[in-house]
Amino acid sequence: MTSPTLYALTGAALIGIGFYGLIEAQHLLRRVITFNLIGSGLFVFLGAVGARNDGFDPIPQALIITGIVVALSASALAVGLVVAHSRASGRATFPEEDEDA
Amino acid sequence: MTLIFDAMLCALTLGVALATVLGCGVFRTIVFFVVYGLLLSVAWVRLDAVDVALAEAAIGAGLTGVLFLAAFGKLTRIGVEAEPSPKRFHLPAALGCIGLSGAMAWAWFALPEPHRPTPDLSDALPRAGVENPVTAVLLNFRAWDTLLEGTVLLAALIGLWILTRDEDWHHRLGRLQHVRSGGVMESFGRLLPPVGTLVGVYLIYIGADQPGGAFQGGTVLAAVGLIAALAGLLRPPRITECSWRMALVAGPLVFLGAGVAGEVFGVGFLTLPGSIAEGAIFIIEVALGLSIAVTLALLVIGPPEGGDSE
Amino acid sequence: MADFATYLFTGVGLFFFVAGSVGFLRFPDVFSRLHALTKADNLGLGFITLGTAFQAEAWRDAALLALIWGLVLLAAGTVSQLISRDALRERDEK
Amino acid sequence: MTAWLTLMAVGLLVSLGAALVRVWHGPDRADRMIGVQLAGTSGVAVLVLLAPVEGWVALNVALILALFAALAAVGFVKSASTDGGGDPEEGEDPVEPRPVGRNADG
Repeated sequence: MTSPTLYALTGAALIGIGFYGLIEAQHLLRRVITFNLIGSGLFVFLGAVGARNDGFDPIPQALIITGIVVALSASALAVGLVVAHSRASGRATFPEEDEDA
Repeated sequence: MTLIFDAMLCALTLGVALATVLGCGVFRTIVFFVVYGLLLSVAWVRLDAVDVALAEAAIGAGLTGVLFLAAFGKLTRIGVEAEPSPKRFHLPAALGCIGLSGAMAWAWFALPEPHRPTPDLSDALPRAGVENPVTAVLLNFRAWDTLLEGTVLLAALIGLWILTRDEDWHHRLGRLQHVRSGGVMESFGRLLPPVGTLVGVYLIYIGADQPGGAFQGGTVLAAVGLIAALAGLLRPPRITECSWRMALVAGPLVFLGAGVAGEVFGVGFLTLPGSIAEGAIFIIEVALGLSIAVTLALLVIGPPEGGDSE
Repeated sequence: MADFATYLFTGVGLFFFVAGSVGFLRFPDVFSRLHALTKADNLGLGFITLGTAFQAEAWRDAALLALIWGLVLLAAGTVSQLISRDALRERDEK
Repeated sequence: MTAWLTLMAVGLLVSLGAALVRVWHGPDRADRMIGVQLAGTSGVAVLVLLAPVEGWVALNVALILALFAALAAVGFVKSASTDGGGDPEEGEDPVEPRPVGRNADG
């Protein structure tokens, strides 16, 4: 077991955790956050691929840096939509879930 | 010993991620997500990716926290009811997600052995004009990606501004920030930005040779600007202000200009010949760093909200 | 000699961090927890930066360590003041 | 030396992990924010300890974490203030009763 393997497995587990959170989430802010968890799990996996065999691969790193910044901008847009939705409807969940409950 | 450290860090990261997902209450989720970002920036250093760690430190530990906490505050002021009900544990969903993780783990062991650094890349690096291979990839070899990425940021900001209510359009972005004059928050807002600006500019400057560059420095500058804005010392602009709009598009515009120049001089669109690559990359980095900083700061500040109309 | 100083100071630093965490877990109310944490951790970080500075190869790194500690002190002072004010107000409103 | 510094870093992570139990239990929001502060300080300390092992460039990451150690907490007190843009130190701020939803979740 080497360190990159450890981080790759962590990344894989983070993706699973994030997906579970996304499926379970009802509050919209929680959805945005769990979606970010999936994304960063993928970044960790990709970063571990770049670090295999004591290597230093700049291409995954460059992709991850742009990915992190884009993830932040997408989250900001999503959060803006959540706030606008809540302002219009008075709730931070989608209507179909309220019918379920 | 380092393996024990890695194992501990991974275990802690997974524990915090689980707490983010399973904890009741959105506030607890946000707090654990900020802690998660902090741990991740340590993990990037261990994965030999200092460039990524620099960006993650400014974004994960700073900007996302402010973004989600501010949104949480807005939702509670709107009067949104608390998160519905403690959730039941869904076994099928959990099993499916475990299967997904298992598939990813299998993919890791099934991946072919890499040849590193790839022969093409090690041939090309001396012609890139910069010492830092990550900067070389970002601004020279894969310049297309980076140019489009700058455009995506701009698109996200425009999308966010579209959500503005009509009556707020001519107000300043975000909420009106006010602090006690001479208070702790104001002093903090005066002390930190000079140091932070220095660090951000330094990161952009050294990006050619060492870990750093437009993205890393830009995120640092964005967080610095956010601190100054929260302390009420830097008033956010209005959407209609022309100079700020220029700052938003400066990076993509300069980048595009360099790309067109490459086409005109017959080396191909977005191709930087080795002789001028160093200077061109530096100019692009400065412009792009500025644009990233302004765009990210304005994205976190959010659309204009007028006074206290809620 | 320099190695010995590193062993000593980083060890002391870790002790303060552990003490801060124990206080954070065990103290009865939010204000004493805040106190345990900001005091103990910043002292701990001070010792750790001091211990690591003995390994520094250049003055630049030692100066950077001092700057890092100073920034964390500034942040901790600000945050403890703001959070305790907020907690006070929250308590008054209950 | 490398082994010792790494051991110290492991100790810091254990200490942080124990403190996160308090963040899980709360009970106040302030407790959770103090936990974020603790995680920030611990992260800086871990990176400082790793600097001689991983290369001194890790200090740049520690520097950025130190710069923004207070940012989340400042954002928190801002969003917890009455109008979302205030400062808990403003004594003369007119305190209005807050919407009910606020204390129900956290």
